[in-house]
Amino acid sequence: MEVLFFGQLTDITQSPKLTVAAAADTDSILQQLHAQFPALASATYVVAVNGQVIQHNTPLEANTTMALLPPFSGG
Amino acid sequence: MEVLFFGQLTDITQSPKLTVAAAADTDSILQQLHAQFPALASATYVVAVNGQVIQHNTPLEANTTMALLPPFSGG
Amino acid sequence: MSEKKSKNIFVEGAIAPDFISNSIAKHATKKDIGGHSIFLGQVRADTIDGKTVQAIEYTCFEEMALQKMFIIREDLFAKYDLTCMHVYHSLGTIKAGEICLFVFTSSAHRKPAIDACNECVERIKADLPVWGKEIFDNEQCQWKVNTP
Amino acid sequence: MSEKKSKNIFVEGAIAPDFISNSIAKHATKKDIGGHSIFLGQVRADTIDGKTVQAIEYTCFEEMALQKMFIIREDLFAKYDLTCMHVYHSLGTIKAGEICLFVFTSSAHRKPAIDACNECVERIKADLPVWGKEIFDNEQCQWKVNTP
Repeated sequence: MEVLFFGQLTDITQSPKLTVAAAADTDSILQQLHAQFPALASATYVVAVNGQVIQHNTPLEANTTMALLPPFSGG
Repeated sequence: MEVLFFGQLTDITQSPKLTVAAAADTDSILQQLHAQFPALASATYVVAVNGQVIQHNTPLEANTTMALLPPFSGG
Repeated sequence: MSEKKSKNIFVEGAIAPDFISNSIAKHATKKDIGGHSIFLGQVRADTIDGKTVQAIEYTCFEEMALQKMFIIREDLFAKYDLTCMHVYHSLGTIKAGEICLFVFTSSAHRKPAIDACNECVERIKADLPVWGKEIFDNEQCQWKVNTP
Repeated sequence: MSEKKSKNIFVEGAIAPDFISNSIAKHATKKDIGGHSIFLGQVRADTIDGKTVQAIEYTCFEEMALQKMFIIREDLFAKYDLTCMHVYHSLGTIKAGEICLFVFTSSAHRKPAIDACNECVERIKADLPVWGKEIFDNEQCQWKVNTP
């Protein structure tokens, strides 16, 4: 599945979009990502699933878009 | 001396400026004006002397400008 | 000091949108500004007892109004960390749909500009000796009353 | 409903003063409007450790941002008695002194427009997935941090 990255997180991933192995839930994806990019583990971000920020580990269905969002700084 | 009128008060006085007999204080001028224009007595207004709104009867010196100001409605 | 000196806020006739954009454009050189707050008063075509307001005719006690505006400006510059503040109020006949008041404040961060703009509008309405006469479509008229 | 539908708030590049005056001018036909409130965000040439910000480069998560903006718009129309509300946010590189955010609310009486404009700006800064990268004169850069 694909994961989107924004803002300063793209400095870590060097890409706005990564394809990762499908997994049952968001925590599993985050574990994969933290293993691949240790700097992500100490970065500040929230996770959005289909454009909704989630507070807890969330099951992932097919065609779900997952995104990692650092603190917003628009305006 | 001259007294200035603004807004709806000019509907009563039919003039933005009237010359009245000189007097010692603002209350004396108001008495003259109320005698001349009875509708003024029931109108809502404040008195300004040299551009400052006064709260109480105020002595008048030479070259003083007195003005009667109905409620402001700018903007 | 140039921002604070007593200047004439009154303009004859409506405030044109182009005048507003020129005012905004002039601030592009002030690179310490991060936020602008603008209030525009527009003449409303209120309908009262079946008659509709066509225009408001504004008059003022100019000498006193400029004194008061000077004080408002001094107070707001003392209270808020402002970069600039500009105020324009129309005199004469302003048609419904036209702009009769333009208040424009700027600051490094947004809050002072926003708070000063709001307070400035309130004080203009409360403190400035300006009067509006609403002119109806049947040529009757009535003196405008400001709501607090 | 036309005022409330989800529309794209993002524009490529800076917001020109002429765009703002055209927006204002279009409201002259809406004669039930008595007050407009406008907030403009301008890119500040902050100096940090001897380097000066030349520009901010804005990116966004557009799909999510437009969903969030739709909710903000619905909330503000429900909470305040607004006639209109327009929001434009720049994407791409915006130079210091240029305008990157334009929030424009209108109502019959001034208070709803003023309150909705302020709340809209706060929510845009807090809720919209938009990021600014400050580009310095030495071509270094750092990610912008919004102050509450």
